[in-house]
Amino acid sequence: MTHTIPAPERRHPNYVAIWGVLMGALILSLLLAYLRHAQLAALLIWLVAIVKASLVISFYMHLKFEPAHVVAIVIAGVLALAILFLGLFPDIVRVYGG
Amino acid sequence: MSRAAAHAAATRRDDVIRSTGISTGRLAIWWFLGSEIVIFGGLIVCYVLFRLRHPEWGALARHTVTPAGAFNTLVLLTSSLFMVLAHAAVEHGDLKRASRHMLGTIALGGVFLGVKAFEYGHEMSMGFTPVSGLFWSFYYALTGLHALHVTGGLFAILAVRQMVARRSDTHRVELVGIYWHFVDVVWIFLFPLLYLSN
Amino acid sequence: MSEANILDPPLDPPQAAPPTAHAGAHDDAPHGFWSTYFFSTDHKHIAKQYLLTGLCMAVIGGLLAHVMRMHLAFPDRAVPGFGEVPAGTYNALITMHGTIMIFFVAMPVLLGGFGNFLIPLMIGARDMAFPRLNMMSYWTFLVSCVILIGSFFVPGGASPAGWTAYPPLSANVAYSGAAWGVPLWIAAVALEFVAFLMGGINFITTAINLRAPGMKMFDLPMMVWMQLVASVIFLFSVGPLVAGAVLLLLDRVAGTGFYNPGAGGDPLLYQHLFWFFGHPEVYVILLPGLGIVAEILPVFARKPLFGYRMVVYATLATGVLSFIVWAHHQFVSGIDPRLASAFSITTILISVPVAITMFAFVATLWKGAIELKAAMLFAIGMVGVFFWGGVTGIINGSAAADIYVHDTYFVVAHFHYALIPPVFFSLFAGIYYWYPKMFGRRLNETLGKIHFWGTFLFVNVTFMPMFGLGLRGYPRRTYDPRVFAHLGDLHPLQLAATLGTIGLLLSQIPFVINFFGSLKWGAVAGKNPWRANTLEWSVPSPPGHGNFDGTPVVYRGPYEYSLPGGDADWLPQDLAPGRTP
Amino acid sequence: MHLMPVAASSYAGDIDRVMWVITLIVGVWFLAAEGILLWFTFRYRKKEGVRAAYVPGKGFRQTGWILIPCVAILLCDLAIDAFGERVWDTIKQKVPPAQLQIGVEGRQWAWTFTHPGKDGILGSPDDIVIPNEIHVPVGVNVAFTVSAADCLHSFWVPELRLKQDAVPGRHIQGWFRATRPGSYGVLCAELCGVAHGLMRGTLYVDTEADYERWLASRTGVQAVASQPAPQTAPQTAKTGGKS
Ligand code: HEA
Ligand code: HEA
Ligand code: CUA
Ligand SMILES: [Cu+2]
Repeated sequence: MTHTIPAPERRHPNYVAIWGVLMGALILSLLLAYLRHAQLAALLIWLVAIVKASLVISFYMHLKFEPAHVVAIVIAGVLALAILFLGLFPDIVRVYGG
Repeated sequence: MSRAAAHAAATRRDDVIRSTGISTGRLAIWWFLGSEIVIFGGLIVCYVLFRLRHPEWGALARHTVTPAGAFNTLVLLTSSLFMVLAHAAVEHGDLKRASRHMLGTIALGGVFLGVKAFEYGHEMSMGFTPVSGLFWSFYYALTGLHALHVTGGLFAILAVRQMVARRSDTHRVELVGIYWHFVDVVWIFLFPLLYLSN
Repeated sequence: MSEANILDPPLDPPQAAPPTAHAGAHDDAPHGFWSTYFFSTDHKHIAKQYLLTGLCMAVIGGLLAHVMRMHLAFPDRAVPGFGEVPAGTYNALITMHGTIMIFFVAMPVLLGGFGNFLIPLMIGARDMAFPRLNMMSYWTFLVSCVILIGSFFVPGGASPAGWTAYPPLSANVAYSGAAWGVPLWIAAVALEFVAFLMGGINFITTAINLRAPGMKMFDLPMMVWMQLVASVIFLFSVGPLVAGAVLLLLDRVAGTGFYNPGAGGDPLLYQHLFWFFGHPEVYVILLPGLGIVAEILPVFARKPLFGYRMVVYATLATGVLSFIVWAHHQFVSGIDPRLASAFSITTILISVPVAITMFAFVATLWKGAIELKAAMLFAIGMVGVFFWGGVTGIINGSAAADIYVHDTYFVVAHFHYALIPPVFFSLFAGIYYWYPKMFGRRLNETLGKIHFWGTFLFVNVTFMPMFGLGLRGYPRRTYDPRVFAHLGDLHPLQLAATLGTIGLLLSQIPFVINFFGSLKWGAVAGKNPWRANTLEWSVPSPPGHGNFDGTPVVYRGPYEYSLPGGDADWLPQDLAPGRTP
Repeated sequence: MHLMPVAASSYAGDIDRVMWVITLIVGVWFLAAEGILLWFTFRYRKKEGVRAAYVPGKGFRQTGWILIPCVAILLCDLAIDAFGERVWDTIKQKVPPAQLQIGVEGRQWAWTFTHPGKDGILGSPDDIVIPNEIHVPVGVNVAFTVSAADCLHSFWVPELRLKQDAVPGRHIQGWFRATRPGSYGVLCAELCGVAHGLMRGTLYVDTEADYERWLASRTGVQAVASQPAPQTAPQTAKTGGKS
């Protein structure tokens, strides 16, 4: 089940272009910080961060080119964190009997 | 090469694509990152929860040096670019260029740590130590853990660069790269959480 | 490539292995004594190192339990061979007993020992995917053992904060008095986690990527599935606790206040982080235990494992569910009552997938040709005893009932009935079954049967009375039984449990004799003494370095016993079609 | 000797009932499972010339033998959930109007109980603060607030089937209505250090008359004096962060 021929060369997207986008996103998030509406700003900044992260993950880390069961690892990890967050929210944020 | 020897080789060397569509080395890195995601993520979740519990922390977050943080984001993203270019170079068989790019990554990683050290010094001088309030405890815990990962990554890249110089195990450039990008991703989240939100 | 590939790798055309086959193995074959017995990267050696270390820790943990029991039965007398047991010492004893048994016996033996030994052999690999990482895992683990045991001898003694190490008690030296014990405890447990993270990543990648040609995921022996799922559960649940442990250490040594309400922190945070890992952890222990049973039952009943795929899916379901039940340890800890209701429901629902697995095991015996060898006795015993632990878990699981039983001996009884089946019954079953493969010799059956009946009897004599203690309201972690006279005279129950413990310890003597004696005098075991199908039995006992000459090719599932037609009642996984064993 | 201590609170009976109902339901399954296990083990021992049947358990016709019972188990689970949930609600959610307020504070290693004085108001100068002693009239809805001065403790009265952890930084509400006059032990059910095992007080459930008498005897007594000084109170452990 192992071909010893070295890894067939995977597609290499234009990394520099992606870097440009990331820089743009960085500047954007810096500008967003000056928004009047705090909640909105936080939300947008968070969204930008997610975009940045997914760019790095899917292209720099090549997750885009990996089989589904590898993508599942990341999804599972994030799911576990979501569960943790939901489980702790009622006790840490809305302290019952605080 | 006999199938047995191939199989034997496979258990020792990772530069083979398996029928599962991924080399064992890359698979291992991803599972390793799976564990890292829940370690860092767990800490971040705790911080976010307390952040929601203590709105007043917004004021404290102002004392972090946003420009420095932003600059460090730039530095780390760029170092990632160099890293992935090094990987591409390896796959095009240009090891010289690969190790040049890796040198860039290492240099930028060093810059990142330098800036971080400066920030720590600055904040301490303003009296914000790890024990002056929960926000700062979290700030130092998160950035400190991250800085440790950066340092570890730097050493790993140095080691791999030696291998590249020896033209051996060049596939590890990609592996160490994936790890480095992960450290980058963590910072992408830490930056808004600790510097921007107020 | 797509998801499908992980399920069925293409079956390469089988090749007779050329004579030069294991040439590949020679260059990393062991040189000399040290590289063989200490710094070996051979998964079989590492497995034995893990197994023996775990067994030695089991002896320590067992003796600690013995001291606890003696003290509880005779509170006003010194424990023979140990001396007085003051309150502080008692708390250190339970803490170390619990910590050792869970982290330093159950995991090293079930995962480090059996997992390391069996995964490569069962999937037809020459070794783990990362042999050196594997060795590092063991040595990290050994260091953590040394730190933990060392913490007995530091000023202030070992940690008295319970194996759960709840802050503020654990976070503040002024409360517990153990100046060194607690930090060392945290360090030891954290290192242990690191060791098993290395191991886990190794297990997972090996089981996924190093399968022999033709071995689809659904051809994996159940043991490999269970090890795989256990490793995944561990990997995803331990992270937050690693973070939590770091915070605890910082609170303890750097004076931060993550768990200190005075500084805006919250003790409940730690409880959540601990149990987010702590509950999945019990399945990390249970699943490999079930895996061992799943390997043994078919062999000694000469029947396929009933509903292989069903059991796999049930196991996966158990793994997923185990992530959404953790707060059942905190029903009365001051968490939001609505949260408690939700967790109570999920907790009780987990009985369904577990029941599917257990019932499938029972069904495997139906119309079998059962041979009650020692291994089989322990395997069946595991199923029988675990039912106790399981159903009493349901009583704890109901938030209302838990108000009463929480932190009483009812819980202590529950978890010993849940833990001892996978940790002792499965361990012993596995040793009686794989000892021939590990050491090339067979264990003595008669001693084995004595060992089983003694263990089985005295486990119940020890822990059954604890249900009674709990129902009467006797709280756990209390060192002086006399202060609860008003609960009625519970001394007879305490005494019974203690006598049971003594019996239990004595019952292990035949095993220890058998274990070491058979190394020398045991009957030489052939390749396949049990006429079993899985790949580890297709190689010499003990297997040579590199396990297989050439690469085995897998043609079928692991449990093809008593197929109609043909007079052999077993069909090895790697037997070419048309041939007979 | 009874299996459990006497049930001395309004909801003690409910909790016991939950336990027995669950025991009954799972008990049936337990006995069935163990019975079948033993029966198979002895019935299907290896006999000369008798070959095991090949039953892989593929397809629903075979797995049904497991899956259908497990559907039944699912139903049992839901029944248990529903039954327990009702009791949990009456104890934790549907708190009845309180006729008496009590303060419960755990510290290493004693309980401090604060009773309202004659004025019936907690936190007023005539509060009655006593270590390890709590007095309530029988048949009265008592609302209590549990807090902790140093580390975790757990306020537990087995006869009342009442248990509530005391968490530093939290003031956790609870309630009970004692139904039988008498004195009951108050234990600590959360490991809290060396003397955890000795940390206990007494709950006196008095008749209305006795309670009034006790109240009268206590008024004017300088209670605070009898308050135990905490053995160890490190600065880092100020409670009330989020109170
Ligand atoms: C291997 C270890 C193991 C296993 C497998 C389990 C399995 C279960 N445990 Fe246990 N548990 C522990 C180890 C384990 N536990 C430990 C160590 C503690 C104490 C920690 C501490 O505080 O120190 C603990 C504590 C503990 C608590 C907290 C008690 C308290 O502190 O107040 C609870 C509460 O819900 C609980 C529930 C359960 C449940 C519902 C299961 C279920 O998985 C059981 C499912 C199995 C069955 C149900 C049996 C098979 C099914 C049938 C026979 C069919 C009939 C069943 C029904 C109709 C429901 N456990
Ligand atoms: C796997 C887990 C495990 C195991 C096996 C055991 C085994 C035993 N435990 Fe366990 N116990 C716990 C996990 C475990 N315990 C935990 C987690 C706690 C909670 C701690 C806390 O509250 O913080 C606890 C708490 C606990 C208490 C409650 C203390 C208290 O709350 O005050 C008691 C009291 O009786 C007790 C007794 C026993 C006894 C008598 C055994 C006996 O079964 C022990 C018998 C020992 C042996 C049989 C040793 C056998 C040796 C071998 C088999 C090796 C052979 C050697 C070679 C071949 C080299 N334990
Ligand atoms: Cu207070 Cu235990
Ligand atoms: Cu649990």
